[in-house]
Amino acid sequence: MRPSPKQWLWMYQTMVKSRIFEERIAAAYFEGKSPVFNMANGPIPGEMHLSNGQEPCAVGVCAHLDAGDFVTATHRPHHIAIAKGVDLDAMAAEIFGKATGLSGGRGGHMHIFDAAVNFCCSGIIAQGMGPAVGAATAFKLRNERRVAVSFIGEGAANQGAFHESLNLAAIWQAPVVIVIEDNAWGISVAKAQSTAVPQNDARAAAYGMPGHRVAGNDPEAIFAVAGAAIARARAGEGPSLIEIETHRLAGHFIGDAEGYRPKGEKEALTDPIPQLRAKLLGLGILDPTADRALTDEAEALVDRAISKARAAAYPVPEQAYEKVFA
Amino acid sequence: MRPSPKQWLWMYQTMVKSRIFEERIAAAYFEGKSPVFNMANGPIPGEMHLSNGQEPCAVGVCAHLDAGDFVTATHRPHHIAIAKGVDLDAMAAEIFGKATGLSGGRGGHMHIFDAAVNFCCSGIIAQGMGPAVGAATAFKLRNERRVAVSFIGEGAANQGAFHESLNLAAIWQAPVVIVIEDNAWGISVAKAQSTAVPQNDARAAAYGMPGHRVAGNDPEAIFAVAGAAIARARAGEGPSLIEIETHRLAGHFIGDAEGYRPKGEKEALTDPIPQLRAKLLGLGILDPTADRALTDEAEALVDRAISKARAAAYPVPEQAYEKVFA
Amino acid sequence: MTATATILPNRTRRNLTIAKAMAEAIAQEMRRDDSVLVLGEDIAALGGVFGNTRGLLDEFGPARVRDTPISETGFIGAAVGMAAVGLRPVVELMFVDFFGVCMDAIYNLAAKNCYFSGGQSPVPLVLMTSVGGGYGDAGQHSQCLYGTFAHLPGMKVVVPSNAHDAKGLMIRAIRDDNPVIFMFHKALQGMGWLGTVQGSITDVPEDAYEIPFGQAAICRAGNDICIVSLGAGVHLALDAAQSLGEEGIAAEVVDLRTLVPLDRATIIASTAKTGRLLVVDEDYQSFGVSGEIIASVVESGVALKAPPRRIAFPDIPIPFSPALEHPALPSAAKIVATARQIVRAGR
Amino acid sequence: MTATATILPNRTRRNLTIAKAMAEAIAQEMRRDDSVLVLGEDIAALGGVFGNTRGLLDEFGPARVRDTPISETGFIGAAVGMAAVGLRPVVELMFVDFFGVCMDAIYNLAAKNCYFSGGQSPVPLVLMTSVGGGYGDAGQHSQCLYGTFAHLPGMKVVVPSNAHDAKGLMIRAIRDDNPVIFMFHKALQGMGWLGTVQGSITDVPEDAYEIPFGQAAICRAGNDICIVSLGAGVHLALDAAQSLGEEGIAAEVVDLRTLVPLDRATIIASTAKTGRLLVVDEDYQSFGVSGEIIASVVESGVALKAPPRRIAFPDIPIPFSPALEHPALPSAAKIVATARQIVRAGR
Ligand SMILES: Cc1ncc(C[n+]2csc(CCOP(=O)(O)OP(=O)(O)O)c2C)c(N)n1
Ligand SMILES: Cc1ncc(C[n+]2csc(CCOP(=O)(O)OP(=O)(O)O)c2C)c(N)n1
Ligand SMILES: [Mg+2]
Ligand SMILES: [Mg+2]
Repeated sequence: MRPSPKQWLWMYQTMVKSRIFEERIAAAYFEGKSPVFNMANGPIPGEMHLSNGQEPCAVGVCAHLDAGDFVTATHRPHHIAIAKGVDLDAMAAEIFGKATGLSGGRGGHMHIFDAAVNFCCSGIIAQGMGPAVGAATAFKLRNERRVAVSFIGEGAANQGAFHESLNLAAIWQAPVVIVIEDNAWGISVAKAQSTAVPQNDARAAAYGMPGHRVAGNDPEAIFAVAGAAIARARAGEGPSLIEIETHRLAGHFIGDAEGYRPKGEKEALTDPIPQLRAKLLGLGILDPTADRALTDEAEALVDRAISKARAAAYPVPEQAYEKVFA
Repeated sequence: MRPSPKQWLWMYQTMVKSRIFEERIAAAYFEGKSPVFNMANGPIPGEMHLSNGQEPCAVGVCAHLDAGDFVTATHRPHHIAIAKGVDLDAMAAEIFGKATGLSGGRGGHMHIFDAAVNFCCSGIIAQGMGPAVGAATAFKLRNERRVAVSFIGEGAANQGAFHESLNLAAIWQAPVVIVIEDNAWGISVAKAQSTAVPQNDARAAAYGMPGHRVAGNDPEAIFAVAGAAIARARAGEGPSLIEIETHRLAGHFIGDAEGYRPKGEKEALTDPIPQLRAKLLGLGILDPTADRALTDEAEALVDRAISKARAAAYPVPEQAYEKVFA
Repeated sequence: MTATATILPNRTRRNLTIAKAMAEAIAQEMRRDDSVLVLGEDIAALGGVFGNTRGLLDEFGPARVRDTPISETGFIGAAVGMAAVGLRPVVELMFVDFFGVCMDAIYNLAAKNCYFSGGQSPVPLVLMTSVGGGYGDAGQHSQCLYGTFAHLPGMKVVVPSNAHDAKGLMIRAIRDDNPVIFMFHKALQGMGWLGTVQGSITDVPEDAYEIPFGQAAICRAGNDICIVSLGAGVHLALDAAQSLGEEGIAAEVVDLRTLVPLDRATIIASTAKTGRLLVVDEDYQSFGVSGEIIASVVESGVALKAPPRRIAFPDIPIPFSPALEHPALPSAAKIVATARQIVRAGR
Repeated sequence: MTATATILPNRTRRNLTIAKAMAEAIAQEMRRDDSVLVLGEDIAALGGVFGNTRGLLDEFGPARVRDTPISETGFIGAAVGMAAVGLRPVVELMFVDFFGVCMDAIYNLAAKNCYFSGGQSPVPLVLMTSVGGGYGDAGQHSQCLYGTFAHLPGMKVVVPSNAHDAKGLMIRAIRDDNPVIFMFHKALQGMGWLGTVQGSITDVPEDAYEIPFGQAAICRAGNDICIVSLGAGVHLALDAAQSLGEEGIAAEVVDLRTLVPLDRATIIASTAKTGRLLVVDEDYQSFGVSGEIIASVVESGVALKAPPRRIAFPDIPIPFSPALEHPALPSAAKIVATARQIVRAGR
């Protein structure tokens, strides 16, 4: 399975859009945080986990999904949210804590929910896995052809929920795909230090399900492997586990000095966006003019989202008490 | 590795002792519970999980352990406790809720602790796995040749703690052996219904550790496989996972009518004690006189324990407030 | 005598246990609404260790009545995902004591997704779980943990004391668009093997009916002291009130029925009327239900004739031996003695 | 101004943050006692997300300062096993909010093994965990959950408000043969990137010293109202007391320092002296710390001039937006306003 030109362009533009979005978020995040970096200050407080470098995982998988499919993401959700089609304006507003945000400012960057496209995420490691299995089981129960995908980091593969959810997915033969974004680090702990096997696809056998490893942070390979697993799930043939090698180009969160990272390691990482651009230019799927246009369009959408978010009103304090219950 | 005649006799007698112990416990358990079976009544209230049929697991493993080795058992602990050398008198007294019990009556049947022989157990599925890994890690840290063994049921192999503990054991290369007593049932749920793989030894690969399956509830095979795994751990070569096929001859707990169990299944199970007796008689390791003597001795020990327990005083109410903290 | 007495309908009585009332409520809702399903350990063929799902497998089949592996985090998490896409799972956590292996899925996921999503993703989920000791099951199978759940926002907490309420509260819980923790007390469940407090077996109407959340029941009226309790404690309080009545002390007994929402108005009114308050709680004493009720009353400023008191489980793990456990539990005798002291102190 | 003022030694001051004081306490105990070791996520090379294990890896090496996988149930369970065979693990749960994935290992294992074993197997284990919000980290990274831990028996619960206490309480915790939950508030930690309440940075003696558990500190004396708080709330209370003082109201500020054991005697004495009580708690309001303190005081029967009050976090998940979060948090302004009302009401 290879992306069609249209899919290629969507994948590329979505990666660009995600990157620009995060650049804008990062810039806004630093506002009010100098000379002293204090997370509490500025228009975007709290932790901020960027996904630069990991965009291939999001687009390679989400290229096979539509709004009805259910996705759970992690504390590092932007690239996936954007690829899943989450409303960009409302997401930006949420990250800025505004009343117009997806959740009226209640959730913020680690709690992006867009029910219209069945997207959610969580700040707790591996928490989304159970819900993905459950949503998939519901689809199966109702004979719908929808699937669920749960994105997690490689660090999450050592959390108990990983085991319980995969076992459940397997015995229920739920149409769910678990995608591990292996960026080699869980905060400051290297994968080899935390994980008893070099590759987590090996763990699929513990649940009698197919496991795949995709090397090279390569959108094309991700597209192919994810496409097959999702098609399999959609056809009622059961769950799969995919581990994707990817890169954390920024630190764990903004402000992470990454002193724990071996010298040179980070510098050796390649940025997947220029890489894909070169590839598509080479394949003739993209030309510089189209690239400019796609990029400009992405930039315009992001800039609109950010400026609307900035301009929007904050919620009033009383709204904190709403939506605790439905 | 095969048991020496002495080991064979120890294994056989320990199985017999455990069986007689549980027969006495079961008899006492029913006292005061008729005509109406009410768990709250009689000299032994609460749930009572018997291990008849599972004795081979306990003796085949514990034959390789001494008092310094650390064992964690489950809600079904008697056979393992006895094989590990837990003080029988104090254990009986604990089960009867007496002041002379191992824990002064605070723990009861699901909380048998004997620090003198490094034995403990728990009513929470898979809870003992982390402690076993930790104790083993401590031994390694201090360059002691002690090992830890965690017994669990096959149902526990789907609990998150299973995954986390095995991964930890592997990355820390802890001298620990995980022993799964696969009696095919977790209360009323059959293994095939709850577990995505037919055999849990397959899951060892998810932690890069050796996995073994022992069929037939066979003390000799258990002895061999456990012996090798324990020797390996003791030699500093790391953890292993063993799944043993065994049989739950009684229900999940006393009072379980087992209506969920397929007809004939239970009747087809063989009792490992007569089986082993026949084998040892055949091998000439045992003769009827020795058998009588061994059995009588076991019976005498059990009867002493039970009568001492019955005769002992209950704790006074104030003692409930002691030992919350050290 | 109990809450039901006030609403006894004009028809032949039909006495049910709480277990049967719960199973009936679930079955009725499953018939009415295809999206209701049941998950948990041993809830299918066995019908639930505590009987509250008996008969459901036969009627609704294994797709809607699902035995799970011993994977509480997995299946409660899955239930939240089911709820997110339109199902209404009723999930069993066999003993509340096991909450520790799956609390994240309960308090940080089920209870918060509605808020985190700004109301986009409500979580209609019932988590039913057994509570309580007194039958020698020791410290990992006898806790109540009412306060543990009531303290954390985003979930409703229900504790029925009798079959009538259990049915109406269960139906209300299933229809509620929010996570509801339905805590049923083993001593009231009507499983012979656990013994059963007779007062929990009550007349239960056949039809489906709801009991609203946040409305405590006044099970017995009285002017001398307000005794507030929940679950099994209600029956101890009623027994005590009976004895107290014989010595001329008229106790009012309030059955909270739900902890979240908490019907502070009824508690305060009853305390205001009587001028005296005694809370009976089988959960651990400190930092829990009993403290909250006392604080809620005194911060309201009602005039008290004597300091409020509480009888709760002491701050110790629950011991196995009946010789240790029974004296530590609340009892009618303790309630009588304490109520008497309060009434004497506040004359 | 703070607790330390009362014990300022006769030597040059050495101001430390709580993070540094904790790391120093752990290092001193590790030097003294080979059996002490540290486990947790990101506590080795990174020195702890909140800085409280900084320097330990370099001095003690990876065998005694162990980064763990994201397996809280596994490594807390492992720590209990280590403790059972003679080690004294200091374990970090990075944010208290994560307790849900590992509470069984904490409350049903670490906290109960001593009891279940009849004292044969004590569990000398420190679980240090960050608490508190106010910096926009939303509902799964900002909770306090003081009440959640204090409610369940078998563990001691420590909440320091300043570096001096943090060091002495940590040394005491490591030497204690029981599980101690050491809850450090992010706003007091002294990590620049979280901001730092200046009052938490205090003079800290070089030598190892213990602060006993169960002894609240009177940080400021006063005769008009007793304000009880803990952790970051103490500094709000001190600021409020300052303002109240300027308008002629003398507030006494009590810093609980430990919740389990709880120094009820000091709270009751201070309330008896002032006749008025205000509890300030950043944990959820209902069924938690604030209710317990109020109940403990009123059941003691002390005479109050006005109903006790509390300022706590409302019963809602912690919202992300500062526009929602800040107004919901306790503040000095709220304390001043409420204290003023109490004093006026109870004249
Ligand atoms: C249960 C739980 N434990 C710990 C954390 C703290 N934490 C947040 S992100 C993170 C590392 C996650 O690593 P990984 O899964 O590889 O994802 P990545 O950050 O690399 O995308 C940790 C430990 C958490 N959020 N939840
Ligand atoms: C965390 C947890 N979940 C559920 C239970 C209830 N429970 C007790 S025993 C049991 C079945 C255990 O099955 P298995 O592990 O196979 O052990 P067996 O009883 O067969 O020896 C269950 C579900 C429990 N004690 N702890
Ligand atoms: Mg990672
Ligand atoms: Mg089993």
